[in-house]
Amino acid sequence: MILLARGEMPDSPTTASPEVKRPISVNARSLLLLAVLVCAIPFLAGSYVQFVCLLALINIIVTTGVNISMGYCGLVSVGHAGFVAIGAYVTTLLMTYSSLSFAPAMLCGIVAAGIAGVVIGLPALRLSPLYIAMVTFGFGQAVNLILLNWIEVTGGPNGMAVPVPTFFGNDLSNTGIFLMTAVACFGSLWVAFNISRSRLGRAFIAIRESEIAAQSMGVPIALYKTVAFAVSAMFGGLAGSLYALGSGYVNPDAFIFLISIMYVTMCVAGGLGTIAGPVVGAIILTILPELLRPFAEYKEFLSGLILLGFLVLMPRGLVPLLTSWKSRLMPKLARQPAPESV
Amino acid sequence: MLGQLVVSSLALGSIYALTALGFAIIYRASDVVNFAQGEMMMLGAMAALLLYRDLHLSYPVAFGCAVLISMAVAIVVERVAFRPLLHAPHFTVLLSTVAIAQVIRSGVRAFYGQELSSFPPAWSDAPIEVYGVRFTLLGVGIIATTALTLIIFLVLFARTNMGWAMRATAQNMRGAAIVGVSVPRVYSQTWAIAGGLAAVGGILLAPLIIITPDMGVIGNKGFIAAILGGFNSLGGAVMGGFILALMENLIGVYISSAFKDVIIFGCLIVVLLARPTGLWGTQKLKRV
Amino acid sequence: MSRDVILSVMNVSLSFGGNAVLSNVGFDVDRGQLFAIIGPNGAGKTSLFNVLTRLYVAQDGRVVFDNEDMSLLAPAQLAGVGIMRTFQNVLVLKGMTVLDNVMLGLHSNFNVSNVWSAIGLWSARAEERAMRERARDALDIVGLGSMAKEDAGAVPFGHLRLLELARCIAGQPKMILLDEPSAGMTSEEVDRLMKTLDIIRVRLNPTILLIAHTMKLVMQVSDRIAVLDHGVKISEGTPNQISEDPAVIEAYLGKASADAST
Amino acid sequence: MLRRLLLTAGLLTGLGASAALAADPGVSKEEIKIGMWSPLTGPTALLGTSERDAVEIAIDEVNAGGGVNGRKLKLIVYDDAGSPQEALAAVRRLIDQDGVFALIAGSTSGSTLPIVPLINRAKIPFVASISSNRKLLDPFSRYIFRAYSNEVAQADRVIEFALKQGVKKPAIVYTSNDYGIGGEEAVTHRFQQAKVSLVARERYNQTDQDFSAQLLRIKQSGADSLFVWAFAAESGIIVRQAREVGLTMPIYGGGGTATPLFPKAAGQAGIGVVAAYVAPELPESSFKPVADYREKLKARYSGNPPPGRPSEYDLAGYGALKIFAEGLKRAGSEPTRESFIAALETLKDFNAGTIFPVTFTATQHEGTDQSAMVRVNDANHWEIVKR
Repeated sequence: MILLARGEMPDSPTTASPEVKRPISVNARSLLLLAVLVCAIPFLAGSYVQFVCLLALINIIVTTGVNISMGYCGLVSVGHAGFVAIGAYVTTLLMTYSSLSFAPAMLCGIVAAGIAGVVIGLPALRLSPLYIAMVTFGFGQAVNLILLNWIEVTGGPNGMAVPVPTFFGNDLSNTGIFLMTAVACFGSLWVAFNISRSRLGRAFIAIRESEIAAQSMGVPIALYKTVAFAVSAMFGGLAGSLYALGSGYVNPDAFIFLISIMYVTMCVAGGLGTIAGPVVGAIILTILPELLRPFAEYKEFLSGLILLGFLVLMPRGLVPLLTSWKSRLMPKLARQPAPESV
Repeated sequence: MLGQLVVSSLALGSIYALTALGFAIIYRASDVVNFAQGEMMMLGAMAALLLYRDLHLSYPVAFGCAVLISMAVAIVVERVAFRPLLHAPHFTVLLSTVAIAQVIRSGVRAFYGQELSSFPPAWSDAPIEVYGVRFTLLGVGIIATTALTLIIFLVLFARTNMGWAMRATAQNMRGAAIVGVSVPRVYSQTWAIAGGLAAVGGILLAPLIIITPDMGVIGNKGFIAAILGGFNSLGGAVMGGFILALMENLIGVYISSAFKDVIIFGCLIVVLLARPTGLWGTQKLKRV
Repeated sequence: MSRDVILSVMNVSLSFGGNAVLSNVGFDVDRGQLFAIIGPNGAGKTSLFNVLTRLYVAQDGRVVFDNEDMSLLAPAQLAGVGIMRTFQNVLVLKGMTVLDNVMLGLHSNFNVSNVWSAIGLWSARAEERAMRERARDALDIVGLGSMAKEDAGAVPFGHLRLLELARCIAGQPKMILLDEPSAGMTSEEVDRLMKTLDIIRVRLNPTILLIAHTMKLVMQVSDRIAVLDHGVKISEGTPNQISEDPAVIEAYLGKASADAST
Repeated sequence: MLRRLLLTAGLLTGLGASAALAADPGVSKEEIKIGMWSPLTGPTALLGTSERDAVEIAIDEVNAGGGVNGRKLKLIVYDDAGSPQEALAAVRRLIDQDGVFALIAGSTSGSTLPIVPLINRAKIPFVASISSNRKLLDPFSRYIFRAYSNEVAQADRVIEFALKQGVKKPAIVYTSNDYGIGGEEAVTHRFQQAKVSLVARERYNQTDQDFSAQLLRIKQSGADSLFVWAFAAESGIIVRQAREVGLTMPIYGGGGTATPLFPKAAGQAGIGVVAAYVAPELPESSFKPVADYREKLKARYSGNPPPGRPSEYDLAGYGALKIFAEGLKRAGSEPTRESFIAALETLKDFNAGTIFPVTFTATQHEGTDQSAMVRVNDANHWEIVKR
């Protein structure tokens, strides 16, 4: 498990929060404990809870990716399920039709999604944010239609079964897939955290806030927008390949527009532009439908209301709200000198 | 054959044009892409169905009332989903229209149930053949009504005081406010007109297809037409509607009907790369 | 005596759809010099800056910086060759802390690639820490050291220009372009700005191009001044020469007072 | 805030640890738990809600008659809204959390095929009654039984009829969904057996509203007959637009076309259209079991059932539960999943009333290959075409 250096792991800056936001002093110990606990889930929980947790981890990877392009760089992506689909299908196709084992197949899935991210990013370089939304919207639809109609290769609407991944000969059990997903999820968060604390993250935020200022500080706008798209697409590809392995079956219905909107809802509800925001959003909005399952008639209605409610009432999302409450509720504690930052 | 394709694309083209126009006027006035445009069409069609088929009102009366209902809903949507987010980043508003679309769709489905119903056509749909090209009175009726609607809109937009205020706000919100234009009122008028256009499109579309809570998906076509034609040019958006319908027919027949949407998306990307503002759109100069 | 010229602007002309904004403006600036550009509103000062920073492309004329033709550079490459600028309408980035704003100024000074910093390689984190120190020094120079952790949105208006200044000097640039840094400042703040500029010139010895309206500031800190009026350079010289030059007075105060002063 | 992650993760593990590990889950002294997942929301909600109502009505009937060997049947239903991701989560919850004994009905093929690996791994019996896709039992799975004929059987019946009527150059229009694709494969396969090849194959996407392009290509191909494999609503539009474009040849439809909505959607253009139909009797027929079901459905909705109901999915769901109950009865007083499967495989021409009699053997789990045919009469209503 990746050990964080001792010291504070403050959230990256939130979007335009007027009042002072103390970084939350979360030391590595509690993070380590969390990691161990997540990895214990497959041994404690039944296959249903394990599958829901797996979905949550996969959604965290996607929302962390969406957060990089949308939360930091301000590039709206309402077609992210397209990247997830590419990751899932490329991995499945390679594992089925070629002798590649799951690891290289996953890698190709991630790279393919990244390439798609760059291609979709191209028009975005010269267009206003609204056009980017349109391009990503069109991209999501196009990927779904291609998967639906390229029957000879993708099996069309019936989809494809994913061959069981083998790890040095013996089959990779559900637990193995779960642990791999957990490692991938923590790895993604680690990379996202590093990006947010590095010049890459600052350049992204600069592009979002004012392209002219960013450019005059030496940030090549076109290149960094493409990087933002590619990175968030690769996160999507990684999540897609893990979804393929985890669920054992892929078909186009799992990557429709509604799913892209759900990813965005998770980011907005959790808190765009923070590290923990998309995580909290992904967990809540993966578990909520499961808890609401018995009265499902209203699920679509409820998820629409949730997105609208957050957008209008809490645009900055849960995490920034809780951090500001926390700093207001416990002024003494929050003011104690945090150890020198990482 | 080609003649038949062109003629048969006119009816659907005019419906795409109405939707695209609805997108374009909201975008021009407030830089917002209204993803709930399709759902407003669906509401218009549902209201007309209720009035015309169930309450047996005459077609024009049902048509008018349904348009008014949709305009009212559009004003409410503007008030709930758009006004509070006036100063929020673009994508927040865009997402709120998506959320509203989802709420409307699932709300109507919960109320309306699973039933799929057909809308009795106002004009006969018996095919007529002239010089080897077949069309129906229904098609002619749709094109005529669309033309009438566009003319009314043009008069409203160009000649009246409200139209002037809308154009002023589109150019520069603060400038318009300074000279006394009540910008919030302009926004609700703009959304009301967009709602009205959507309703007209929805009601004209209804006899061609089956009315379900999910028929709002046609809004996506209007969206693509608006991008193709040029989002901030009203004439462009209307033209975009007809071009898209024609392209769908041509690609559908001569290339492949299954992949026609994918090919159209490809053309869209090429158009955006060549002219980032669509065929007739104009670039807003960004001042440093 | 041979002049160590770092920047030479040779008859630059710029016009927007017919109306001429700049017409063959030319001047040379020595290394380490504070060169002010003044003139009434609409004289084309900011447009000149935008040409120098490649935001506008001049119709003709050449600009050579550190004997390298500027027309080869894209706007984003200027920071790399050591040219930083501030903006008339202060482009400080909300959503980032004050310290992060300044570290953005150091963007081109990083040499560990983004890939390693994304993975969290030790060398990348060490460089991040070093850069953090340089940013803190820059903040201390402008006196905003205590606000490092604050969000840029919370910085009072008066200090925003100082923050932009800190952002420029953090990377020890060769040349800084200051676009009306004293606009909207009280006289104490102007004094503080002058002191800060002196410290910067002593510590970093950058070449500075300054656009300003505050005559007190211009006359005291500038080594040389050029005066623009309606896009034409009507005069250039030391602060004393400029203050007596009738052409300058006429441009500023109108015909009558120019005669009165001779 | 990361501490909050700690709490939510802890909650999850606690939830999971309670999964009971009984010998054969779902069977207790007084009840047997049955699991079902289907589209109760979304565009295909008509299928899901029809099946759920039918299965619940059948269960009430069985429980009223004393249940099966003294045990009441208890149904647990989850909505999958037509999404495979939801379906996977729902079925895992049924097997793992609710510990159901067996599964029934299922969802559309799109949300049923992904569940097959799960069913095989959990070794849990499943009596399917919505998905008509051939791949559900190809490759064969001893845990899955289908209560009515699959798409291949439906296609055969219609094509035999068309061949008898002298069809030489058929064309097909079909949706790019699991139903359409399956239909196209079955139709092409059956025609090849009869040495007849399709002159035009036109596929469309569910978001399409206008079919003039596809229909014009078919007109050009000189086809002498048109097969439509789409759900009722779209079939109606296609048939009407076909007449508009000047196609006057006979039109045949798959099982999805034969619902009350088609005649309304097609209008006059629909008259004479022949389609495959999965049940022996139409939902509005006076045949006793169907009429009884209609009354029970009216009672369930206190007088006015939802429009378009009962549909043939009602009949299929009712029949499937009757087959399920019969299998349980034959499995004796201490049913296990294995004994239940063996009992189902002893069913021979078992008549569940609303659907064709089913026969299962150890190697054949397709309940029947019989399928009826219906034609739109001059009064614009479906009527059964007698053999």
